[in-house]
Amino acid sequence: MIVPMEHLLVLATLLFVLGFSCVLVRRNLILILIGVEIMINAVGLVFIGAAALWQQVDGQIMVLLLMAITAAEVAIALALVVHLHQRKQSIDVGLFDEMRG
Amino acid sequence: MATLLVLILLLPLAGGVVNACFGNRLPRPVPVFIATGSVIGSFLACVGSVTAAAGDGYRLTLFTWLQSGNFTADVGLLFDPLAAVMALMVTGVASLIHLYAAGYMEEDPDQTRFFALLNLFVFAMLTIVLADNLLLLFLGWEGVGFCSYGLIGFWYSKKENADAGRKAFIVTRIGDLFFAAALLWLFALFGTIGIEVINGRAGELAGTTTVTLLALLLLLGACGKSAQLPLMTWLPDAMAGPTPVSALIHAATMVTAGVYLLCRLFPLVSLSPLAMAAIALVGVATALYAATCALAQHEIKRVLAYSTMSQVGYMFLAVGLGSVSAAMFHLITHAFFKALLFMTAGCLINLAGHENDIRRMGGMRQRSQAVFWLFSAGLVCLAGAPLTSGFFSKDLILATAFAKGDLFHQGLYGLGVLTAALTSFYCFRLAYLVFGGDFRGEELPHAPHALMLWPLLPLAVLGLGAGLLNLPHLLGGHSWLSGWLAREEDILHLSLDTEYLLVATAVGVFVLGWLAAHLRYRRFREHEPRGLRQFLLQGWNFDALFARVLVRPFRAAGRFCSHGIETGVIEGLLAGCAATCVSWGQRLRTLADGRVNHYLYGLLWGMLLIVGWFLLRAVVS
Amino acid sequence: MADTLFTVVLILAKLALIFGVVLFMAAYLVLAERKILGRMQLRYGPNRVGPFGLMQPLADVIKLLTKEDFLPARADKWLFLVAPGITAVTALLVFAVVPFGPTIEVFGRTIPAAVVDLNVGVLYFLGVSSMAVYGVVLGGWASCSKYSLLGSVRGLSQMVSYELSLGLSLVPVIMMARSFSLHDIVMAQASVPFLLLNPVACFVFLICILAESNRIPFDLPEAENELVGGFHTEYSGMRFGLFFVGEYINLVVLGSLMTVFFLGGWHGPWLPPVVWFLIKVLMVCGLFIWIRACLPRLRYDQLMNLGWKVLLPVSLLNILVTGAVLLGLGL
Amino acid sequence: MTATLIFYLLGAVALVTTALAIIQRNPVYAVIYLVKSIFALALIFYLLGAPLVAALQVIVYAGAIMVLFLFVIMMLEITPVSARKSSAPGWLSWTPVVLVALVLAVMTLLLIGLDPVAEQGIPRWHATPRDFGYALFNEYALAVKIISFQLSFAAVGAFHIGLTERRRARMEKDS
Repeated sequence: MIVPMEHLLVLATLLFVLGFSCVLVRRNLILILIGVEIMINAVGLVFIGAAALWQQVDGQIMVLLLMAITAAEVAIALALVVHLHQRKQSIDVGLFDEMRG
Repeated sequence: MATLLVLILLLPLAGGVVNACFGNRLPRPVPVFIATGSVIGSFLACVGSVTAAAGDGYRLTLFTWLQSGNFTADVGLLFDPLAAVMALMVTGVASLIHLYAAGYMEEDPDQTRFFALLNLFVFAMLTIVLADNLLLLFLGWEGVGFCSYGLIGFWYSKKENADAGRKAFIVTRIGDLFFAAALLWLFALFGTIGIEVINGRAGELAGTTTVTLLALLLLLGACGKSAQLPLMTWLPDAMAGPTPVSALIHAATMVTAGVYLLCRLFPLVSLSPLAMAAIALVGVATALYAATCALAQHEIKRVLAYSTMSQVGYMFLAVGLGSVSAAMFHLITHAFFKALLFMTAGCLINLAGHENDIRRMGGMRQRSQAVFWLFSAGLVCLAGAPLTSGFFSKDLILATAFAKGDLFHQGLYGLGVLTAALTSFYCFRLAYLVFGGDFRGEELPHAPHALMLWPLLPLAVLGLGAGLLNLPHLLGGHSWLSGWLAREEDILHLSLDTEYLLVATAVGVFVLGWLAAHLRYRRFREHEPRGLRQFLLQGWNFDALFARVLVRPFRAAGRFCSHGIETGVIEGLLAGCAATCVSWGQRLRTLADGRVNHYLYGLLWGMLLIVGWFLLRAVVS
Repeated sequence: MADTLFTVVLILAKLALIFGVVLFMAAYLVLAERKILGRMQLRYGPNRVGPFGLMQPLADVIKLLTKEDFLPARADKWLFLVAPGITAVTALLVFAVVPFGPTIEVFGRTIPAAVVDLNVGVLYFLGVSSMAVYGVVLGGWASCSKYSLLGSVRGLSQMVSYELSLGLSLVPVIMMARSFSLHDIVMAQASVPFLLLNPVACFVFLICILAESNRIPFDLPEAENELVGGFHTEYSGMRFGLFFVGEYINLVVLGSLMTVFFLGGWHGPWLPPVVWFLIKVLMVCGLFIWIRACLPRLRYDQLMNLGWKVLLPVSLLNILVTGAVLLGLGL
Repeated sequence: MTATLIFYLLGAVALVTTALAIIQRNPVYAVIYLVKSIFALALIFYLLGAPLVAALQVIVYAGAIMVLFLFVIMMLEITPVSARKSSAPGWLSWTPVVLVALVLAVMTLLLIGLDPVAEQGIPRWHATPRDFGYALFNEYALAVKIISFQLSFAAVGAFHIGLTERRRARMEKDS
């Protein structure tokens, strides 16, 4: 017994909130993506903790799948960042508001 | 026998369809031959099959037309004595009119269409006559309405003609509505629309209000087709059509369809004394009304149109009096002499140089003796000169009314006699104005085609001699028509004195009318139509009355619906909704400001709300 | 308690040993490379300090230590200072799992001849070696110089491209050894080294570690004649020395990994295992130096094409073939 | 005992480095701090009995994804100077975040209080790569396939997005 599950959950929650607030507050596209990564990591932490709690390997597999998805997401997202930078010479997310109502 | 019966219907249909589809590609006289030949063939088939109708008649079910639940409509033919007489008359007169039309329409560029419609009309009329159920009858009913519309407005490039066609169509449609209502009600009551079944089971309804209402609905339907009060305004205008059309449709056949319908359903209709009285009253009122109108008309065909209305009124009177054979007798004789009159009028118009107005005619006898004699033959029949068919048929109706004996029927009789006197008067007015004196017009005469004269001869003979069909006992006859129709109860058994008195009255009013006309119209005097004259000329101003009472409120309602409700309420509502949506959309679009983190805030608070809700529930429980 | 203490002491002892050996080897590899290159180019190479120039590494160290530690004006100070360390440290860290001999019995307990014998040793190697790129990248970026930045970007893309093939080329090895542990992998090659069993994987691995070590023909990040030294253009003194030493430590590390994965590790007749291990590592290092002397530098697009269009498909195919063969043999 | 201590130590490190990562102006620093955070997390994974995932965490996140981030940052030359101009989150913009964090924290505590399972500790246990592999390729074979498809789609998508107009035109001409 390493640590109570709730402590792990609190840690994961705090990490998630940090990532989420990064996404909410930052205007730099790259930093927003970093926030997304942080959130995904926090979720992975919960999965690993659950896997350890139930002594089932499934949670770890979920983390692996999560990593693969993240890799795909990052590939696309960074390609988009490059593309957007080519268009506006900036990656300030506030500049890309053509979709506003 | 079945083949012949089917041929009666099929030949005009085939002729019409062939002419409608291929007529314009055929060489000029061929469509005419097809049309005329098909109708003559239909007539011959009628003659050939007439023996089958004796007694109970002949039934033939061709195929099932509609089937839905317990509703079944067959295409079935009922060839009973009534239908046989009617079919013979229709095909016979139609054959002669087709021959006449072949001459009359010779130079018309559109004659293919004309003959196609004419053939289709004959087919539709025969459908009415031969149908064994009400729905098929209704189909024919609408068919004649459509063909009549097409033929009245045949020269549609002139607005008056097209308007007249529309008017006829719309006014008769009002009557059709009532007929359709009656049809549906009958189906609801009896679960069938077979004419014989309905007639057979009509007794179940005796004495109820239902039967009165049904009879009145049927009366209104018949009124529409037969141009009786109050749905009569279309008939004078329908004279805008070609003369053969006026002769065929608006004298001999279609306008009598209402009478035929009432005769067809007589067992049902006769169950309600009130409805019978209403029919008689409508009939005599129309007869009187039309006769007064005919007094003042200037156009030869309008005079005849009003006289038609008047004579159909007599037929209604006969039905209302309960004498089917009298009605059918007058129907047949009237068909002969009125067709004759119309067609001769067509010849006269040609002779006067395409002039309709009798004030510009006169001296026509010098122009054509043959036309003079033919027209005179028709006129004496119409006027009820003794020993002509019109005399016998009209006298039979009046005698039937008189024979009823009570005050109401005596009153009807009195009005009938008055109408007869007026009829005689306007007939001779017409004769004096057309034939007397010198020609008052300017146009050069246009000699009628030979084909326009020869078919009139048999009609003249029939018109003068058709009285033999139902010659009363007084004159040694045996009331053959009543016997054939199995309506022995229609044969009058009056004392000899009374009969003589009635005949004398009839002869008397005829002579009276003649004398009055002789005095008034021996010499032509031009009068400005004013006052009563104008009132009568306009048909008692019924058109204006209808326009004021019906059309204008209807227009106002329509305008209210289109401007007030459609534009104001509905479009206002819709536009209001749309405007509200747009303004809300404009307000809401500020929410979508293209800032990712703002969207994320929305996502977050939504998620928190949901989680909070579940938490709250968990905490509370 | 004594047990734990013993383990810690042992680990520290092994660490010290490995540090010493590896640093020594790195220092003399520099000399060896210069000598060999010189001979190959018909020169003498360094031969002034000490007999046959054997004191040359010491002299170099003294020179680098006494040189001015120059900091570019607009450089990112903190990263600029840290970056060289990353390179050297990651290279050394990999050595923690490399077994240089069979387990030995000391005082009645079994001691693996590696700092730790992780059961995911291969993954550890991959993880740590993927960190090595941070030294190059951050160093170049922190210099705030165009040449350095270009060198960093080149290093990055090269690393990303080749790391994939590197990992995939090890998958057949893991499949054949049925373990992630380096010790088990070596044990699996007791009879036949994997070089002979799976030469394709060995070849791909060789090319990939060449790229990892940023050596010719894959030395685009430094490329003296186009980028004036690439990522370490702005470095001088001991920090440059760290980069320099890191590169040679890396050489040794990659050589030993090559030995572990494909050359049968310490296995060999007659001689003691550690000696065999050293011989094999030195042979690989010699091969590297030989390659450097012989091959020209690749162009950037050639490098990328080779990585993505040749090595990646080949290694993937190799995994399939190996798996099929293993299945077919019923292993 | 030691493991518990290490866990809290690593957790603190992860939190601090992550917090530092998100407040950096310079994305390169953010990436570096995040790498540290990822290392800490990987070690926590290792402690929680997932050595394989821990290694993969380092290889994939620190070794590949973060490197990609650095690559893009450097390729676009988002220097600290230009970054300073564009992104400077004022103190005011953090207030809703703090609010959200508070609400979330309260909720988490509530949830933990409600959940009986949370009281249990996490037992010492560790999954061997063999267990992991068996489960992955037996129970989750379909998921693996789907993820593979997704990766190839992502590759194609990234390739397409990355095409410049000139290259696109050239490719169309070639084909």
